[in-house]
Amino acid sequence: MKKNDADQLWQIRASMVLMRIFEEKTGQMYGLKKIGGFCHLYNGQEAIAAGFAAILDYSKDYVLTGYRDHGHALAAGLEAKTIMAELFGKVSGCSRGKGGSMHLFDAAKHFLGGNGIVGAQIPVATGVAFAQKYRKTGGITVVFFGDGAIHQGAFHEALNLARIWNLPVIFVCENNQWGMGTSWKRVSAVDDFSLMAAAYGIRGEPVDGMNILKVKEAAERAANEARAGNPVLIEARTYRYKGHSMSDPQKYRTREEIDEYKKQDPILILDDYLKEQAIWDDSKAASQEVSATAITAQAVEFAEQSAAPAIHTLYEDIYAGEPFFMKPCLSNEARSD
Amino acid sequence: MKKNDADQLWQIRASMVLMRIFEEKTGQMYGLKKIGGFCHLYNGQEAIAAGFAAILDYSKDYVLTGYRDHGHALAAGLEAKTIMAELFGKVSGCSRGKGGSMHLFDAAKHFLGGNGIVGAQIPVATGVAFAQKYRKTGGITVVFFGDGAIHQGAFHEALNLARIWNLPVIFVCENNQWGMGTSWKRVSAVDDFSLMAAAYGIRGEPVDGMNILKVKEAAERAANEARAGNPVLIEARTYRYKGHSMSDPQKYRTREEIDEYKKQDPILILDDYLKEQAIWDDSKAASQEVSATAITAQAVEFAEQSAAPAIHTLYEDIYAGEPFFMKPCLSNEARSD
Amino acid sequence: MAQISYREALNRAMVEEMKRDDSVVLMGEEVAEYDGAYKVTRGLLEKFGPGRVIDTPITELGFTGLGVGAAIAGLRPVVEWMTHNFALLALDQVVNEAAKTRHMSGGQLSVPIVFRGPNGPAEYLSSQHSQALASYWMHIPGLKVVAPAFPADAYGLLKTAIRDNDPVVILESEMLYGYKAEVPEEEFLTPLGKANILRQGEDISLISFGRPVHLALQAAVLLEQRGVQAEVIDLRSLRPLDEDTIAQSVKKTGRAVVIDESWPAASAGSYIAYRLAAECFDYLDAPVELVASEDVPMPYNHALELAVQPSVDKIMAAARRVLYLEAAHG
Amino acid sequence: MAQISYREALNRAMVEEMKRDDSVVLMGEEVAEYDGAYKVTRGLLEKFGPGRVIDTPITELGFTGLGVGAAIAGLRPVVEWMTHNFALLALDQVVNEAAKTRHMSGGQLSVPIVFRGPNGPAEYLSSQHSQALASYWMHIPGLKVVAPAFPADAYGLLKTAIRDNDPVVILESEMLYGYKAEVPEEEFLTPLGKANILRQGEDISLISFGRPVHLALQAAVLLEQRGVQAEVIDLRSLRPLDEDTIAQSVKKTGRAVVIDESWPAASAGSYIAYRLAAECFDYLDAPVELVASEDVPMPYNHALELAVQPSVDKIMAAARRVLYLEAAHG
Ligand SMILES: Cc1ncc(C[n+]2csc(CCOP(=O)(O)OP(=O)(O)O)c2C)c(N)n1
Ligand SMILES: Cc1ncc(C[n+]2csc(CCOP(=O)(O)OP(=O)(O)O)c2C)c(N)n1
Ligand SMILES: [Mg+2]
Ligand SMILES: [Mg+2]
Repeated sequence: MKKNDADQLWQIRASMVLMRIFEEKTGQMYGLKKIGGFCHLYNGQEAIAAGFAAILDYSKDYVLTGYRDHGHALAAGLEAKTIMAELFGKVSGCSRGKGGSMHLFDAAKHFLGGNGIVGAQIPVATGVAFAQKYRKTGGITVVFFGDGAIHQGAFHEALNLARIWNLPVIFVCENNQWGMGTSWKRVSAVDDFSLMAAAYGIRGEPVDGMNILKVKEAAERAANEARAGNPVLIEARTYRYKGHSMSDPQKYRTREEIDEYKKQDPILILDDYLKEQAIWDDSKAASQEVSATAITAQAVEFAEQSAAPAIHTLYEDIYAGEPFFMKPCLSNEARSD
Repeated sequence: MKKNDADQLWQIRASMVLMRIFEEKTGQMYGLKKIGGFCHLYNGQEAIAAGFAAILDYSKDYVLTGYRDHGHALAAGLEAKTIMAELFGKVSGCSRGKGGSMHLFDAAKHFLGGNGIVGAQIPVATGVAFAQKYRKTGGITVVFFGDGAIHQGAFHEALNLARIWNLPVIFVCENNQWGMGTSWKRVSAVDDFSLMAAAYGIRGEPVDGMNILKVKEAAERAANEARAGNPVLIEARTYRYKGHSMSDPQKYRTREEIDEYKKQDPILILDDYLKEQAIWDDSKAASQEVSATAITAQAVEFAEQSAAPAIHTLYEDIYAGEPFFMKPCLSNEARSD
Repeated sequence: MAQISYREALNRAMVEEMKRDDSVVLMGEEVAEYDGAYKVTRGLLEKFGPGRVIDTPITELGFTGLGVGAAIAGLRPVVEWMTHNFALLALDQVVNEAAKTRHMSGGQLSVPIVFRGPNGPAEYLSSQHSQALASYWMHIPGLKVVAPAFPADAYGLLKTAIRDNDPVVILESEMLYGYKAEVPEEEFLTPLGKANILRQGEDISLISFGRPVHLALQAAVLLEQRGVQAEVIDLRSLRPLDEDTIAQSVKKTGRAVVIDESWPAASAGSYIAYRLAAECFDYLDAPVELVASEDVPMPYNHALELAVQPSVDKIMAAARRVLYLEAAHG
Repeated sequence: MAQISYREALNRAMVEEMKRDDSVVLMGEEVAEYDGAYKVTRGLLEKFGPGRVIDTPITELGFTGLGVGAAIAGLRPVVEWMTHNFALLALDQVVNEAAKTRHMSGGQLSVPIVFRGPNGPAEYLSSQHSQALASYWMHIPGLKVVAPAFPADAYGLLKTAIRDNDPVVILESEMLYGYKAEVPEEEFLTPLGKANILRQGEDISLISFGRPVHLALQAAVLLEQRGVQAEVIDLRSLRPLDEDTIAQSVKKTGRAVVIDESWPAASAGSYIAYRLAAECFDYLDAPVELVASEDVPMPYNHALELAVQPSVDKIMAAARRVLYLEAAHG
């Protein structure tokens, strides 16, 4: 293996380890009530975000996803501390404490967010790709969504639009096999989502979403096609280790099922591959864990110490110019606190 | 050919002839401003409504369609006069003058309407089929929609639901090749809509919608499957002779194109077949035309002479029980006229 | 009388109605095997089986429309929207099909369907998940719209809604699901369109529906401490609206505060305030005040999201204004 | 000054803005090859080509969302809804994406998009095609909403909307497309949020937006014949709302009629009437009257559909009530 390739794999590993450790910490912080509301962890699915991030050119490419967005935000290069601060609802958060877990954003990093409406990001992402094509930027847009989202009309309408206008977009269904407490098989008429691509004359490809190498290959293929104006649908089969959100008692599945999937953990699979390729390095691996733990700890520290947004900021970020409010509204006290 | 079969074909012919003559008259009445608003004629597509009507059991089966609904209403057995009266906005109309051209209804005849929102009837029809299955009536529901409607999310969501719950419903796309001024090919990623069925694990079948015999066969096959809980998607390829609605200048297509299709006119095709089978009868054919013309003339007469709805009826048919109105509302004068 | 939660009250209503009438079916996301995202439908699958308690895919437009069709064909579906926020995707089927089918068919068809689920803000959910959408439903002729604030009303209104032959939208509140209060053990129905005077008073009328009713009650206690007798009215129903009850109250008190957690413009609350201003014109001693949510999308940060919503403080401030009391007194 | 139609004015605005800024693109059903269902986009395809003037499939949710994404990525899409009725299918993308993206992203992203198309009743279209939906848009923070009644405003507001960095919803009227009036030949912009006093008067304020403005003007003529001087105000913009202008007028006249072709409950009109009742409390000589559509789905029959809508007669009746004139005088 070339040195460059090996380095890249180690980088990918670092990124996946950071996602994993960041999410574990997020879970703890939720338990401590530092974080509230719906909080959807990415554990188990790391290979998908990491695999695509590895092949994207963030100078011109864009990423959008749903509410399970911490891993994708990290993969896009958002700093752990601005994410954690957002989860804490702090003004230093990547969305100024306005968005929270489901709405991480970083325009500069071309990460166009989290989205709370299942499937809604799909047409939006298709529009971003429309602008890329219109401007001939050479960029592509990748949009992630779940197995639950694939039945939404928004998905179907968007795929048709992407094909008839030849837009540079990759639709990635992260099939983690559960939409909340519903097994994907119970609500789906087909058992291979990549088949749906045929209804729109686009190529569909199933890929093992636990295997970073396979994800990366599929992502590369898809990106090449998308750059040429051929949208692609990828179904990445994966598994989520945690509950749907923090409040999910998970009665719908067994511990054994989860443990079975953990045997094909995406980090383990990559580690095995690195070993096979004889580029494994115990101390390097350990230092990745240490570093991710430190980054996460610093993120918590940063989030803790950041200021809460001033109350008057609730009147900000709504309009581009002079804001206005339909009356009645809070007395002026709040605006000048 | 058996006498019964021959009789049925002649009946079908009568029904198609009535649709054709009724629509010609409707066009005239529109020109005379007896009818207003959007008015979508069915000329050219008669074989589809007639073919399905021929095989349905209206004691338990249901039909729903879009706004191009005159032909379907006639096929379901609504009297020409109640339809014409509805087009005239009269209280004797099948929807009491409330619905107009796009909203013909006859609950007793199991014709659940016309619908003005492109694609909206598809989930509704799927729900009717749900009730049929729930009540084990043995009935099926047939829902018609255009080539333009097939891209709507409502279509896709409904097909998935129909399959996962095994509902007795037939989805019939009347591909008349134009959605208003848009050629179906320009807005569709595939050139055979029946392919879309595969995304929902249901059977899709393309059929020549100009040929009543082929439509009827396909309808029979589909009905058998639907009665067994297997939804089916039929793409019936057809052509509309008239403008999209009465106000369409039709600059998007040539006279030649229309004339070309008229050579495969559904009534002509049936006539040829009757001749081939040696059951053609000149005088019988002529008398069908005469009878349809008479029925249509009577319908116009009936519509002309029917009363307009009293103004106070605008406050009726909104709620089942005691009506109520959010104020302000028209002074009580109107209610008691 | 047993104390049961708002959630249990809704559940009891569905159990009773499903037992009573086999045309009642329940469908929505996670309503069956998961017992409901907010556990309102707990145990129903077990009691009534998968033919009547049905998990849907995440396709709000599709399953809402399917429910409408099933209702037209004679069933009485109860469609649960996981939250009203997601019902925006299904709006066309409610506004253009459920509400208009009777009318378009000249009175031939009925659409006896119930749409229900939590509406309005919960906590820490940001702007897509914290919207109070009562106004969208109240606007539409052909619908009926109710918003229970108490377990007994949740029970009685849902039962009535299920038996009603028209489409009824029920606005619940996630924040109330755990709220417990007495509900009579014998069966009863609560009529749609009747407001409830929760507290009599001569000095000022506090009028609300859904969750903010509880804020109004708290404000009434504070006002009483200042010697002001507030009449608190829980509308319970928005469409029909019980104008008689509220107009009578305001004609008596001469002062009114309407509290609605919706945004202010083109809202349920502003309509009610307008109607009172018009009907009680000769009786009002001060303008009708409206306490609404701030006219902003809901932020995630908790202090901010609380500042956006109606609060006891805001109601008190409004009450002071209509009573012409100095802020210093409060 | 040339007399041009409302339709031509919209067309001219788009032509100028598309020439000026190549980030402006137009998309919608039938906007290109068919020249628009109502011919508002006539000739644009020819002028700007299929890359910028784009026919969409009939997928309101999909192409509206696509427009939002294109706006986030830097274009300035003008999305034509064939009518606002069909926008109900796209509502989620407007309310949850276009209106909230700036907010959810903490101010990082802009959504400079225009949604436009005819709103409100035309003729003989029955209930699914004859809805006045201004209230749904006015309700939502994050949107701007305008409703031109005249060609010059249609031109000036659309141009401003296209240059605005926020999502703007434009309510046009099919019934006005053919209406001609003078529009200055030199380019101009009309600010969003400024009402227009069309006629000065001391006795009563008639306040409206969109098509019923023309009814208000006719009523003013009839009132003048009876010696009553009506001030007629065309709001032009609903969000922002120019409260100053209307409150000032009503403080002067002491009497107001608001005319809105929407249904009455939770509506634009009832909100405006409420705001006037509150702001002008000490100045009003009579309750603020609201002339709205009847609270019913629109029937097909023409006499019925006319009876449902605001009319000069209804405005006159309302004016007589606020002026305490006997009906016999009218
Ligand atoms: C339109 C809409 N409907 C319902 C919900 C509630 N909801 C949030 S996540 C979810 C399950 C989605 O499952 P899937 O798409 O598989 O994504 P995953 O959570 O597995 O990543 C549901 C039903 C929502 N947020 N938006
Ligand atoms: C949701 C919606 N969008 C747009 C329209 C306007 N519209 C009416 S018919 C039509 C074309 C539909 O074409 P198709 O489905 O092929 O049916 P056809 O008219 O050919 O029978 C359009 C765009 C509508 N009625 N509903
Ligand atoms: Mg999933
Ligand atoms: Mg067609």
